[in-house]
Amino acid sequence: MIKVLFFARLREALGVASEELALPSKAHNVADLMAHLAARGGVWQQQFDGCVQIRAALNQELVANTAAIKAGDEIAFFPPVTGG
Amino acid sequence: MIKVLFFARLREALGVASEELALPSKAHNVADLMAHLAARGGVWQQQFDGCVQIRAALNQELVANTAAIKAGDEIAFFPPVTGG
Amino acid sequence: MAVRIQTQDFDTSAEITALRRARADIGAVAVFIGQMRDMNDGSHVASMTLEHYPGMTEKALEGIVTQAKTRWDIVGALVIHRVGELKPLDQIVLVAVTSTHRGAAFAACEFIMDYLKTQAPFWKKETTPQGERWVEAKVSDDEAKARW
Amino acid sequence: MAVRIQTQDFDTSAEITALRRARADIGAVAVFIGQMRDMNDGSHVASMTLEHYPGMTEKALEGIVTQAKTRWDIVGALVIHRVGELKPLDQIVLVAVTSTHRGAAFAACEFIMDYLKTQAPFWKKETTPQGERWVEAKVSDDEAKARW
Repeated sequence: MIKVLFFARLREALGVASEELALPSKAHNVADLMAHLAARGGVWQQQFDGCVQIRAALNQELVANTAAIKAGDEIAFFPPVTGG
Repeated sequence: MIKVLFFARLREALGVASEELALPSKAHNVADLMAHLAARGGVWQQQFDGCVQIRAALNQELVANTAAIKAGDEIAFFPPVTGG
Repeated sequence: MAVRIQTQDFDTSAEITALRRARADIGAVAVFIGQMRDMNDGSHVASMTLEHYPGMTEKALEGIVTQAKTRWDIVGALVIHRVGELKPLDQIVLVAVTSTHRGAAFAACEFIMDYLKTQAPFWKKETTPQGERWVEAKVSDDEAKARW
Repeated sequence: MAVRIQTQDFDTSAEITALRRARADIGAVAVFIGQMRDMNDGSHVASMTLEHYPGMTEKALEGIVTQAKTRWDIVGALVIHRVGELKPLDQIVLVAVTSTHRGAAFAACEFIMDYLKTQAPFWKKETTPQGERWVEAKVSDDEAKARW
């Protein structure tokens, strides 16, 4: 299983804050997971088809989409940050 | 008349904080006034002979030694500043 | 070193006093306070909600402070960032850095702010006369970070 | 804009609040606090006396603040410098600058400090175990000013 979190605009668009799911068999890295989510269609496709700027964190560290993922990981997706 | 002020290390070395004196006839600028003071000999010569770093202010603005002076001016001499 | 995420306001004098901890080797304290403006991108802003990613936020800020400590000779650093609902004039963020000399304190304080702006997981949602909107990230913040 | 020379201590929070004057167009406050160290140039320092040139000091600081306001888009600035006898841990100087965005506030605050260090007529005399001594001006301060 992996834990996937969504924040801010993305959380609102998807209507989901977090979910636990089995690591998809073809999802070796963050980009694969994003493709998996986009394949759900609808708002998922709209948000994860590459047109919307999305940042990813793996186990609470900012990572590039090429970062490898494995069972037990916490992966978060969110828009560019705007704190401070 | 001009007013001449001395601060910090210089004030202590000379034993004088301020004095009023007639503008020396040959004192057209700050450097001339320093030469006039050095000519007093003793501690005055030691402080104003050019070996000790001295800054000058004319009417409360930092100036170069080439700044022209005239009767009524307030001229201050002091070491490099060390505030903050 | 300390990082705090909180909903309540902070008192700058008290925080600085605590950060200094009566250390007489500290000669310089550089401080930044971000406060909420009532205008952004041409619209009046009535209020703002700050969302964050609990857990990652603290890690990200601690990582930024550790980087600052590696790069400059500083004694201590404090970051306080508020979350939840804020109004114009409210304080949002405090960054304070202590050091022996001022150059390191200034540089580390500005570095922490520039990194916080682009690396720490906070998101602002504004309430304007036209409704609610998420604040867009600014290119100028990426540029500010890229300087270091 | 305000410049104050005083013997008494200052409260940073209160000074910042007064400087902001409830202006909701201010998004950034950059602050520097200089405090007295108990060591300088390898000697323990028990106390320090700050002398200044009344009249010129205020003019010099106001001139520096005016320059900062010309060079950066800032809303307000405050400089408080203490004179008289100070002990280690005492606060010496406060510089606070407000602006819409943080870049201008940081730059103007550091600029004011660098200029103050080399242009404002203050002199420090320290009491050490070896007796009293006037603090020597630092080349690094001239270099810091030359950057701007």
